[in-house]
Amino acid sequence: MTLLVARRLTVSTVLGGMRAPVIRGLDLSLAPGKMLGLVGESGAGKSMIGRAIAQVMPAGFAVTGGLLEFDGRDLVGMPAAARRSLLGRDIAFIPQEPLTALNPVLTVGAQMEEHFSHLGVNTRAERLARAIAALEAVHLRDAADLLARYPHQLSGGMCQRVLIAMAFASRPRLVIADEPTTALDVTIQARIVSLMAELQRRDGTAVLFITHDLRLAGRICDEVAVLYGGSVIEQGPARQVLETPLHPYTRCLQLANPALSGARRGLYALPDQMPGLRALAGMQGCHFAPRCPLAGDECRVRMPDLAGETRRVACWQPDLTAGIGAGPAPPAVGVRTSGVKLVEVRGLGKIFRTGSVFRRRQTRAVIDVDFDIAAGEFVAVVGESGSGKSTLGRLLMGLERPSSGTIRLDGRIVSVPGEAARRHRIRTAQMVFQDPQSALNPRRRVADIITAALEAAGADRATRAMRASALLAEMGLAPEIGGRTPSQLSGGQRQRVNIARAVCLVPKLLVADEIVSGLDVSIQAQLLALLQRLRRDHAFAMLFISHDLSVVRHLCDRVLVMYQGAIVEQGPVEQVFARPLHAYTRSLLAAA
Amino acid sequence: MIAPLRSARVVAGLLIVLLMLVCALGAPWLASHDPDEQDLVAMLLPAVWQQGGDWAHLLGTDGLGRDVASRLLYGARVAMLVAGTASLGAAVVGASLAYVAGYLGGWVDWVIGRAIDVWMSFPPVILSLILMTGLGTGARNVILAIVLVDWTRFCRVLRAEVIVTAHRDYVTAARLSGFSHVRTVLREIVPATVPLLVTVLTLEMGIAVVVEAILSFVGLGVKSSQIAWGQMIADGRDAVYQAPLALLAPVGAIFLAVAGFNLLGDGLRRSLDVRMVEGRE
Amino acid sequence: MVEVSRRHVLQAAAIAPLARGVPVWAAEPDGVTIGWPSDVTSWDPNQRFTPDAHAIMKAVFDQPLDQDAKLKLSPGLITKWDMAADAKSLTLDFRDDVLFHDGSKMTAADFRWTFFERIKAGHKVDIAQSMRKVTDIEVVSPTRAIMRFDSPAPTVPVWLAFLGSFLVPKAYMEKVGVEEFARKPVGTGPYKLVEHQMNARIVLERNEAYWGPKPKMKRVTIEIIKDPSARVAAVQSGQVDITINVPVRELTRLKALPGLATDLTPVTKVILLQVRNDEGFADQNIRLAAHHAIDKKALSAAFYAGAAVPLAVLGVPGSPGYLDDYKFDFDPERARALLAKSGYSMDKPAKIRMASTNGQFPSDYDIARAIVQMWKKVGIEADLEVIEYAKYFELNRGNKLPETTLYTFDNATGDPEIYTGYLLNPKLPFSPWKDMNFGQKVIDQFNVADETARIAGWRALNREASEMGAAMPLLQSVLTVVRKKGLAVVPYGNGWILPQAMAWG
Amino acid sequence: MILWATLGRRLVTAVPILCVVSVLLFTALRVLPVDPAAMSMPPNATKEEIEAARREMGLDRPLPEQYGLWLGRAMRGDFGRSIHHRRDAGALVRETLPGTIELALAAMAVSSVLGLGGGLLLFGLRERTMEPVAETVTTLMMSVPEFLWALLFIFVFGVALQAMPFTGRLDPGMKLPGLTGFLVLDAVLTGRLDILWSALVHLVLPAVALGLAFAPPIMRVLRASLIDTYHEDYIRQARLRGVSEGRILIRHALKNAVLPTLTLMGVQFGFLFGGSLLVEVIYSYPGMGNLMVDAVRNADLPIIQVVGLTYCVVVLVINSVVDGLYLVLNPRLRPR
Repeated sequence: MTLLVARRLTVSTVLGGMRAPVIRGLDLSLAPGKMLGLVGESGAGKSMIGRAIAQVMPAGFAVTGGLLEFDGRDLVGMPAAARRSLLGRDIAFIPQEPLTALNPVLTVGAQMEEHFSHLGVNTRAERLARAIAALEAVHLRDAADLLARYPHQLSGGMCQRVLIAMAFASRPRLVIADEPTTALDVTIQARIVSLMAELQRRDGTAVLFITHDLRLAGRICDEVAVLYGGSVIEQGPARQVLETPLHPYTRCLQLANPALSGARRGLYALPDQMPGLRALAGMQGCHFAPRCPLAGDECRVRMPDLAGETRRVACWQPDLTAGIGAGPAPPAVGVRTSGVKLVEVRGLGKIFRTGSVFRRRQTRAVIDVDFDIAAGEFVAVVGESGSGKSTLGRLLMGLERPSSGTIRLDGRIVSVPGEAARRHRIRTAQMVFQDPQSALNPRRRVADIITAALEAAGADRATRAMRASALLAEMGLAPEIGGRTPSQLSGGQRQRVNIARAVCLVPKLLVADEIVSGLDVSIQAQLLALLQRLRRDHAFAMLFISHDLSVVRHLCDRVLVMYQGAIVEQGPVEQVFARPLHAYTRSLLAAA
Repeated sequence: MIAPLRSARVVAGLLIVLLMLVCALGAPWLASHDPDEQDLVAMLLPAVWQQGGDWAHLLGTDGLGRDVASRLLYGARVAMLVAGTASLGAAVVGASLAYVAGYLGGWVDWVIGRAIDVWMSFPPVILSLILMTGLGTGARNVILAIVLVDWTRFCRVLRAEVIVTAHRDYVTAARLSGFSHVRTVLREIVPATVPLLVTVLTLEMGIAVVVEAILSFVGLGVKSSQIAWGQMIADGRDAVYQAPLALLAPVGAIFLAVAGFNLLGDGLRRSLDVRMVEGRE
Repeated sequence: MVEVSRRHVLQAAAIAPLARGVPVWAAEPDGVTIGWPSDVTSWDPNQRFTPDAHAIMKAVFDQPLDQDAKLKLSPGLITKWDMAADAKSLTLDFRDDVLFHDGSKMTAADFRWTFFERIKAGHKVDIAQSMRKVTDIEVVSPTRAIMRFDSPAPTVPVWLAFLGSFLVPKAYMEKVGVEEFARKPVGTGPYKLVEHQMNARIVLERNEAYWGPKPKMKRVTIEIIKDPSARVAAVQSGQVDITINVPVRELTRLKALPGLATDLTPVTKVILLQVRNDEGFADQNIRLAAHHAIDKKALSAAFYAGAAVPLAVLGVPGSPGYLDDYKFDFDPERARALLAKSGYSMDKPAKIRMASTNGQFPSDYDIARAIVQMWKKVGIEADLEVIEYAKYFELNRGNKLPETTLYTFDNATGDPEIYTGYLLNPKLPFSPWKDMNFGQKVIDQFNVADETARIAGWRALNREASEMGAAMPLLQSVLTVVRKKGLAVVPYGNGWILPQAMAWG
Repeated sequence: MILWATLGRRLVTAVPILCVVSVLLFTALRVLPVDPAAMSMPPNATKEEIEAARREMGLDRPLPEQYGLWLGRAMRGDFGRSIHHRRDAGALVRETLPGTIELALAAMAVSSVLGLGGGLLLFGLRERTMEPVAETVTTLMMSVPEFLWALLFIFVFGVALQAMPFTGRLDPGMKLPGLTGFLVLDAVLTGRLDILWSALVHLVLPAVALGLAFAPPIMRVLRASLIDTYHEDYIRQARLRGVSEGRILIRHALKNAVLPTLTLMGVQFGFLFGGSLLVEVIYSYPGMGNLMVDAVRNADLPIIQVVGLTYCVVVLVINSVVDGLYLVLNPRLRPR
């Protein structure tokens, strides 16, 4: 018996006059009470499936073929009113961004009441009672008080709990959760996941769990389907897919993820990225073939079908998959550090003053921080959002003025105002920004962006052009990229440009703020490999700000753990991760 | 810069503005009469298509026997002069302050922000009336008054945009690349705000046409010897029954000019993908 | 299309008041609605000389002395006046049957209050200046008072009939204060003020206890409509029954409409250019050229339908000082020749400044602009500036008037002394002509006692003024009235439109 | 309560703004080449009398002292005497202000109804064939400022069709109840339906002319913010919960989209209040605008000063009210 069935489902849009499928011939089935993980990188079409079920699709997208049934009823051809009565009642959704998914001008109570009214609860008293019960079921305290509050008065985790409460309020038969934890802090992610699992078990609800995180899906789902280019390429019981992937792509994804425990190993960096819709539309053969390390001639000509019983895979030669090995061995940690102190931070503090004349407010973002970075050393700063780790990076770069303490860079105090200190600082240290969208001026050509430092120093055009092509080559970017503007680049390419600008004049220190977060695993693996190569070639040090402990473990020598503005623990990565001393470090590790 | 030309609005607006410019610049050649030439026996003549109309006076004559069509053409001169210079002046003052305030922030921003508050508490019509009372009539003073009143429009709109841009990481990156503050602003922030500036500038030109007409209408605009649409309206009002065109023609001219600038500004806003700016916002 | 709409206007005009859900605007048979061009700024009648509001003031208040149809002084509240031989005291007899609107009786004490005590109390009143010589007013009995002067003051009776001379009640004003009085005035006039909404409306109601002839209209509503075209629209649509000072060219059109009548009456007002004797007009050639360049006939034809008589000297035809045999020609050739003599030509024009009011009297601004054009054709370039009427005196006091100003002067008496004697007297605030050679002659002429010699003297001065370019009289002003056909108005030679002189016929 | 606190704070910030405005007004007007003392005297006043008047008016003292003097009197509600009207300037404003406010309120109502209605209509037309037409129409409407509307309305409804009165506030012959100065209110209070009708009829043309000029920006901002709002997650989430489209528009989208619109309306209504001046002049409407234009023409400094200041006060009040409304409608501004 199946609750949700998709047969040869195709969803398309029109691109440049041509029909371009986003989802092609998708086969899926979900049994009542089961949890199916839908895993894929961005562009795989995983969110579109959820949207197709509700028929709430972006303009220009439509189901153009195949079948989509819920409980034996056709979801696509169904009248809107009938579908509306299913939505929220039998089929519920948990969104990706909890903070924006609740209407900001309505109280939590108003929105929950509306929902219960939709569910047919007629008296206000009963609606309120049901709302309180639903909130209590997701372990929210002071539920009655919560009803009177507005979404902005709640934290992201609380909002997500409210949304989960609403989703499960009707005891729906199907819940579609689209990346429900991505926007949340690590420690909260774990709790939300376990809450969902709890409610799912309680109600026997079927859950379609859409995520980019193969490991997460493998841990909590009964079954996992891996998507690539709009179709399922592998499906099977979660543990099996995770442990012994049959499709080369799944295997590569698994190998691209750094491990948090066990032996440090190299990452498998898939080349390029998933082809865009237009490229896919014209492609013959296996969509993964261009990136597949094993692709043979047949792969490039004929598209394999999803075959098999419990383990299904769309590959011509799944038996070869296990042979794909890990990437090159990781560099030995700590070997290259020279012991020469490049950065010395003493008693550093930062207090932000906000508010009007009438209500002054102080936020202590960084409190009395001491640490050193040796030349050539990679030091990670970890902590949840708001822990002060970004502020620390900005202080180091002189983008914020310290409220107290000193920063010594390469032997010279730079935490003082003045042009001389600034010159010294930017000669010594450069920064790679988190969001390449914001970090790259959309009006400038890549070649200009990456040689801006030369331009500022007054270098001539020819020198800059030479440096630009050298940098592009070093970043693994094609020479013609230099003539493009950032909007014409992919996310991975942009981040390379972002890095190229920072290393243009080969600084001694790079400050990198969350530079791989939000990227797909395969791109992340590519960038980590790039950073390691650059380190080998230029021997610079790095302050690597990240919330992702596995990446930190993969890349860095030492780690600073920040909590509420203070460094609560610091030491060599392996040592701290293996034997955390501070309670907060332990909770971080437990959640990861 | 070609992209905007694909917008029908931009093309329509440009055509109208060009027409206005041709009228303004070519008035001495296009006009059939000296616009000041009075003919006290040929007053309030009807337009050519009306009964008793004459080809000599296309749109008839006004209460002093002056040729309405010729005055309309010459009126375009003041209108376009004021529209061009006043809005440029307001843009220069407003944008400079916006860049300074938005980029530097802190107390500079505070002072400029409060100045805007003070200005905004004055309805523009009232403020320009008071200014004109102090400055006296004349096209130069009209321009000055418009600059002094409307710099806030540029400053407010641009300041918000500058703040958004200044918070972009690429601006920080430019500083980290070693650029000075001035070069950073010129290199990274100014280009980002040019589309908005151009859009507001275009819309402001329409506003300047209206303000000039309003001031001339109440007699506090250009000197009485200058020919302006607002004055034509004031004159035409006295004879609205005998020669409605003497009133309707300048009304139509103002509308057309403003519509031209608005269409252009609106089209630019869309094709340059500038955030919403409303005509009088 | 416009032609169609115009025809439509005419048709609609006839039926508009009857058709549609528009409020009915027709007046009651014993009431009248007047469209008036200016507002009463203050109901304290002594406060300011306001020619515009004089007629309205005359409805609410009475003057001690009046003028008859021939503009001679006649009894008003004063029945008899007797100037002492040395002109240092004036004995006045008052009526004993006059009641103020609040029911109190008017006595000589009120006269003393108005013309003496108010001034001494420091009230800001314009009559303080005309009563400057008064040292005291002795109240002999309730109906008799004696004015005493510090020096001979033969003109005081004239001032008692002049602007601003209205009797106000002592008791009431002392009780409520000046501010309150200015809002709720009490007079002795044929009408009481019922309501005044600033810049909008004045409502008067008949004073049933009036001592004089009882007015026909029970209720008078004065709509303040400053804009001439709006006044035209108002009378055309029936919102008002009568209005004045509409552009003359509208009269022809309005006359043709059913139910409307128009009057175009020459009045004692002159339209002239006041000139300076210095700066750009220091040269007599330029002044005379400017005068010769003005085609007064054309101005009259264009703006007053030819009804305004072109003037050669300061005065109106029929007034004693007017010279019927003297002409001042419109002669552009001569103007050019005069300018050439002083070295000016079309290419090298003489530059002067000019001021004009806009809307003070019909077509004033148009006339000014027409004159500027006429001058341009002979080689005089005038920079025209619009001023408010009130600014004229202030500018003149500071000697800041431009070379020439378009001006009207109302001389309700018609006496030459009040034309030339005022307009060209350097000691009075009216004249920008400050040259004492001519000025002294004017001042001396005031002292000529013999009537024949006096008139002859003024006539000579009138001629001299025109010949030397000290005055440029242009036109005799006309009063334009548009009224409903059934409404009769008694015409006054000085242009007053008095509510008490209106009746439905 | 938070609302009152915000309004209170607005008022506290308004005080320095008004001070600066009054200083600016004062100095700007003192630069004028007119002599208020001379203007306040009759034509035949002597130089000595004028000098005395100047001393009495304090015009012989240094400018800061004059300002202090003026401010001290203004605090006590004495704004000097009008030179032209010879009356208390404050009283003149008190008499004319209600008329202007009545006109402005009516125009704001027109502008809001047209703006919000038009915005909804435009939004309803989105991605339809009519959309470009409708948008062009709004652009063209934006090109007609209030004084052109006013002239056109007089021409069409007053002169050509003779359907509407276009001078003053009431029919001739009607007696003003004179309680508050707000004619409509006074008529209702005194139960005079005829006056109420007349006042409303007289209000139509000026209010529509004024309101129409400020409606198109409101339309466009509402449309744009509705479109933005429909891209928000919570709208999709509401759809995913099965909320009907009508309910989504009214309960979810409009409540959010009205916020940016409200901000614009605050600014717009400030401008609208200033725009009433021209409309008053054109319709001979007895209000502060006519008082101001008269004062400007006569260089009546006390009036210009107090009227200018009053315009500022009203704009600040409008802004405060809009801020308050914004606060009521936008819970995000309340503290956590």
